[in-house]
Amino acid sequence: MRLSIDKLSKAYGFLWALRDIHLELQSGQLVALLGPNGAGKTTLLKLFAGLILPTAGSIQLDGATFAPGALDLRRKVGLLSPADHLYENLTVSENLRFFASLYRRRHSPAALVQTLESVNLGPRRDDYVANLSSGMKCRLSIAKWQLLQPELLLLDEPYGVLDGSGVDLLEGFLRAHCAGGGVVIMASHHVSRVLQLCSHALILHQGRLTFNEAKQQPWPSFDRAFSEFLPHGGS
Amino acid sequence: MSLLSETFLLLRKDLLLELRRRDSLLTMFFFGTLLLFVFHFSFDLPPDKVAEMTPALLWLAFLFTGTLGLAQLFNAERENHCLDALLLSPLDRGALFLAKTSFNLILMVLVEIVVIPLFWILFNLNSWNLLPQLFLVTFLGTVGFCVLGTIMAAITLKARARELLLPLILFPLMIPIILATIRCMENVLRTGELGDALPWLRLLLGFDVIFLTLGVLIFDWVIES
Amino acid sequence: MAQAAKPIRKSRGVLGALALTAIAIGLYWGLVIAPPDAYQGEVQRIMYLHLPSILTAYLSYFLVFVGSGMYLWKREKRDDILAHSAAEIGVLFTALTIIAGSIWGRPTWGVWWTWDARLTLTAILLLIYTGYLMLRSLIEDESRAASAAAVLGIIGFLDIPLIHMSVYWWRTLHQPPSILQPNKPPWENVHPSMLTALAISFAGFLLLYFYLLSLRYRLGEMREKIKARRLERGV
Amino acid sequence: MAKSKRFLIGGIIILAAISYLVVGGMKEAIVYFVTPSELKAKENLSADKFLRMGGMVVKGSLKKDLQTLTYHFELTDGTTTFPVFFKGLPPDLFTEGKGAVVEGRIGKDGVFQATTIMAKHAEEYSPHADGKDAAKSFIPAKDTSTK
Repeated sequence: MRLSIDKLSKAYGFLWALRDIHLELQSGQLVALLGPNGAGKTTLLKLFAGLILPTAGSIQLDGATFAPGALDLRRKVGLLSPADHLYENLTVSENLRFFASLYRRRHSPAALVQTLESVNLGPRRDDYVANLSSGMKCRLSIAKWQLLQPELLLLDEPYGVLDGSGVDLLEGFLRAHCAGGGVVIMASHHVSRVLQLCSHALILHQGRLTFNEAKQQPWPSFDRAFSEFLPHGGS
Repeated sequence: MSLLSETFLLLRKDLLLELRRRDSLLTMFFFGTLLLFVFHFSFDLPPDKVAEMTPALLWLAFLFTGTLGLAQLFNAERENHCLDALLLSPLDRGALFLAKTSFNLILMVLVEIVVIPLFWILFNLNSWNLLPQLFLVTFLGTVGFCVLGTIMAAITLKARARELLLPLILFPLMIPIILATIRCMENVLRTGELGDALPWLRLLLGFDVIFLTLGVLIFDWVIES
Repeated sequence: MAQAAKPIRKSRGVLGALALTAIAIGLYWGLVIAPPDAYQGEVQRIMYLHLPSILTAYLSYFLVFVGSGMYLWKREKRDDILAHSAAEIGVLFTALTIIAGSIWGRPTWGVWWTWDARLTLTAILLLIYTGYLMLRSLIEDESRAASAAAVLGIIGFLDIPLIHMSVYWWRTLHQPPSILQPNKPPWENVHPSMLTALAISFAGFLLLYFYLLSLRYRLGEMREKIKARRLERGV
Repeated sequence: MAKSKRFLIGGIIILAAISYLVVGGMKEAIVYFVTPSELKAKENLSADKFLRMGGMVVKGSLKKDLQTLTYHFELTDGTTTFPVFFKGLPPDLFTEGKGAVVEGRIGKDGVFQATTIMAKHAEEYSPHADGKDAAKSFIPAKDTSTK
């Protein structure tokens, strides 16, 4: 798995959401994507997921780019958006089964139940998603991507809705994912949590990538870069 | 083959959701019936005139109810950004087109199965024996409507005032279907068989095939930005 | 850049001057030199406006089709600008055709409008491409508007032969084509002096069309440039 | 299925459908109006069916009453003539020996009761009246091809 981003820019109308981003990521990296609101984090994740096309520049996954018809590439990328991308009027297990068939992942009913058990949704498997709390929807999303096994997993602010055990669950899943050769990019505002987890950090500021380094202990350059947009410094 | 299996998967999902909510089907059915009453009160037709105007009136009702269905076609995908979830997946976009087309087709056919006999009852028509042929012609016309309608519903998905815009761009393109279906129905009602209207039937078939194929080919560009 | 723009602007000026001259000569020939029609009298002179304008509109819709196809294929902004420009001017010329034809129809046929095949077809063309322009203006996201419009531009153009066929079977009062008849050269239909007036007038309309198109295209280009400039200054 | 293969197959289907329509469509064109012969040939004419009939106004057949604005005339396609009645204002170009299309229904007396008259002119334009005959466009193409 190799993600190469070159001169990536995205404009909405008269505004640059992202400008001139260069980035190389490899298997096993767990990347924290940090930055204030409006820095372009979600736009960047959507670009990586191939949901929107860049205004300029390119994104390559193992040498391939998103284009109409590039369906095999889509199998390799997952976007976990905590409360989104689930059908409200399908039950928990129907949602899972639907997406598993969509990605043509073979699964036994037992495996499905087991996955649901592992995120503590076993007893709720016949409830409509509409009746789940947002934390439970997030757990279901985790179960979904556990089942679909993308190589590149993108997460958009997953911490906000999860409780303590949910966070442990998520982090366990992400660590396992990277250990298995996958890449994780996670956008979050929970800086201290993410910093503990990640192996690599990116800071986006006003659409530009201002920081891109592997984690060190201690990390003065990160503290400097981070304090630039947050006067009160790394919390 | 994956095209068909994915189509079936999506269609089953849409039907399941419709079965649970029944939004589209109920509104379409009531609207179609309502139109029959509106026709009755606005035209005040004598019985002999009704037979002459049947094809136009029926097709008008189907056109409006069908547009109502098209406006709600992507509702399931709108909640929770589920369209993004589908676009994110390796789903064949042609399958999405086929599934949505057949979903709207099923809804419209269900409405037609109720509305056509109701029309016969309400307007006291006695040519019940012609209904099977009428259904066949109506079905071909409905296929054309759903095919083109699904493409247009998809391109207006992110537009402002899309419910208004959809018929504005769809109806002019639908002219061949409207004319051909009405001519075929007229002929069936008058002579009991297609006879003279055979070229129209051919046009109907040709239209269906051309735009169905085209839809599968270009839906990639239709649905992605 | 200013140096490159100058010769283009100059040749556009020449094009405009040529168009004006040709239209003036065409008008003079059509209104003064060409004889009145034996059957219809002076009214027939509207032909010199009516016929060139519909032929120009057809050309314009063909260009919309070409531009749309190219845009979907290559994703080049200029193809989209071409399609958009051609659609706007095509609508203008179609409206002109209908108005002129209507004025011609009242004294000759006895009706301003009848649901004849060619009249209906022309009206439908006007509706389709007005819808095209509305679609463009009602979608906020520019690249989305461009691809949606391109799809409509292609489907609309492919639908025209079918609409043509169906309204033709439905009814026709309009005379068969005078100029574009497969088995009969135009000079057998139209008196030579009239044909000359028609030809000059048509040439004038074509020149005018390309003049307008290049102006409208330039407008689209400038809009893009302004956008690019504002983007440059933005971040 | 590979993308290019799909486009190939799709293209072939579309082309086949179009050519099927073009070949089939040419054979049986349905027209805006019927000719007097076609009208006479139809046996079971329902009296209240809305029709359009086109033909030449027979020379000498036009009787008009400008007081009541009623017109009686006959339309011909060269072989058959059909009587027409009209009440109202016809277009300027409506005269004897020229083409016209009438809209209306056939009355019980076998006379075409026109509600609208439209003058039809040929696709030919010339300052001379010679050899120019609007009737040409009413006669089926195979008849004129022999000239």
